[in-house]
Amino acid sequence: MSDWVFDGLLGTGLLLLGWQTLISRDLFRSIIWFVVLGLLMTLCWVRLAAPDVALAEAAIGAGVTGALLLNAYRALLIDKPPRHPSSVVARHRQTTAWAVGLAAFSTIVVGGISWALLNLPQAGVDLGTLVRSRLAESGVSNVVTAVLLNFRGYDTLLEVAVLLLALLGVWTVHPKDETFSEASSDFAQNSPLVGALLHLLAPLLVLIGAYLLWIGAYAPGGAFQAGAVLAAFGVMLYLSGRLTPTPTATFSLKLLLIFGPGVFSLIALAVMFWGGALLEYPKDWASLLILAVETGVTISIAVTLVLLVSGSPGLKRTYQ
Amino acid sequence: MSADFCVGMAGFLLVNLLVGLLRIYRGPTRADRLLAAQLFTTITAGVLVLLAVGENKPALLNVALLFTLLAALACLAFVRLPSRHPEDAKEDE
Amino acid sequence: MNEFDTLLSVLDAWVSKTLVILGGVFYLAGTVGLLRFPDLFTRLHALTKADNLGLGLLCLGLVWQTNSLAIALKLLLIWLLALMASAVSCHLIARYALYEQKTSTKGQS
Amino acid sequence: MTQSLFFSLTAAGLFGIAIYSFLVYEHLLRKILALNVMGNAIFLLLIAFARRDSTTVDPVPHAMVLTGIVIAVSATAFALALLQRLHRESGKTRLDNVDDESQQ
Repeated sequence: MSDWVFDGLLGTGLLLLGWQTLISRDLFRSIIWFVVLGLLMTLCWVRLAAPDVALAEAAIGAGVTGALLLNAYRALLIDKPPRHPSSVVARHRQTTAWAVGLAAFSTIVVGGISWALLNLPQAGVDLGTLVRSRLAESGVSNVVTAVLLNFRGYDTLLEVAVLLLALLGVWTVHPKDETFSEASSDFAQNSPLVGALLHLLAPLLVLIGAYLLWIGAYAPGGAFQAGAVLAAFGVMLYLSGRLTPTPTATFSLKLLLIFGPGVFSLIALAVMFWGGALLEYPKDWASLLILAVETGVTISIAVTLVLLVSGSPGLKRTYQ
Repeated sequence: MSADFCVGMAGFLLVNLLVGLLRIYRGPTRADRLLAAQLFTTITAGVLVLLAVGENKPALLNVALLFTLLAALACLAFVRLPSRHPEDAKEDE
Repeated sequence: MNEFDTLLSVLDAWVSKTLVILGGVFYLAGTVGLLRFPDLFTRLHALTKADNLGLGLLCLGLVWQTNSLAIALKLLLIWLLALMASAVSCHLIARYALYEQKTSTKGQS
Repeated sequence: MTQSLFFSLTAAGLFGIAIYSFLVYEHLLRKILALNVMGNAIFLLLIAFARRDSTTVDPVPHAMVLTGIVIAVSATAFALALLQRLHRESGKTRLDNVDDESQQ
């Protein structure tokens, strides 16, 4: 009974927040609604027995995405102070006739999807059972990690590459001038409390990142979650002015960026010498190789995400 | 403690969150809206803790831990916004 | 002896239930505060005091129930971190709002 | 109705809202937000599917969504960088020929 009440509230809340995110009056409100939507999404993952996803959403949805959006909003505000607020209020929309038509279209889309969902045939292939029956061969006992890094390792390898590609894209288009050296907020930079908080959080976050990486083998956790946690800390350092953007990347930073994809591809190719196919880990070595790949990927994901938020080629430590 | 009790309490906290959304709707200032969002992080952490114990899934405690660890992040991003812009004056009715 | 044990376990369950419900009451107080207080600075109380006490009582109630030291420590850590995070957030929001107020009154006069 | 079906239908509703506002609003940041909500709806659908059989959970969609979340955040970062560059170069936040300043 209480399960149903909880799920019902959650579903209603999702729709309400989705609606408010997309139609509210100015963009700041939209962003705040979106951040709260992320909180409810995390609860959904929990209810649907997906703790791995919940961990990633907690770190990325609540941490990195919010910072990204607020940063972009800030850039729109200060970049060229708008003479009238349209560039941040922004409710320009198509004419009413169009809007009505599009609303009808969206209703049809929702109706179609719902109809399909209600008349869904039984699944033809049961991948879950397949994964569980071969779990012993994967080298880890957490099914999600087994899928990510062993059975579908190819996807993950390409995903890490996509992440790097996105960063290259950001580097190419991000406005290249004074924004890089411009100071962050005085509030966060001068506040003694922020410094104290960061000092306390630093060891804890590194510890929890390593912990999530390690338990990924047998419990919810893994490279993405660990990388996201470390990235969130980097973003905090950047937002409070402890890390400042630089116009060029140092060699060691570039090394960190390609460390994950590099280790991953090297291992993927190296196993071919043992007679396997690409990414086919030898059974006895599987758990060790997966841990090595995960460590590399964690480091690269963390650094890449921080740079995606700052948008700059490099970051340097500034001492207070 | 029974699972039903824990999920029920979690539902009660969720109602608190949903009612509190009214503050984001009303504002009036941007700081009010952010404040409400911050409050919801604490509520979500409470819900997660209850579900972790109620459904006996210790992994959820890690999720709650992440939320509390990163709670200050949105605030740090917020205080970087320029403090006053034309729209704000219009908005603060 | 046996009866004493059952009595204790019943008492245990009641203590932790009471703590959790009390936590819920403080959460409710936080929400009421968020909605009913007249301005931002009073609403900060809801963030830093009521809800954190709610979370603290909740964690305490659940610690009472668990046998695992790891879980108990994690619950306490969650509460401590929530306290620190909300203290810092509150401080930042208040400073930002004060600054905003000062600049806007200067602009008007 | 099962829990899985309930969340699938919620996801369908969320998707509908997102596709409507994606098409209707012209501001690019709004479009980016709409895309993110749409992405969340699809993730929700996948995870709800993974629970169709309420006794077991299919880990493959979970792995897909995990990858998807990271890809979504990097794509969002790229889109936002494009938007900032557009705004810097032209002062515009929309993809049309009308100037932001001239039209209310």
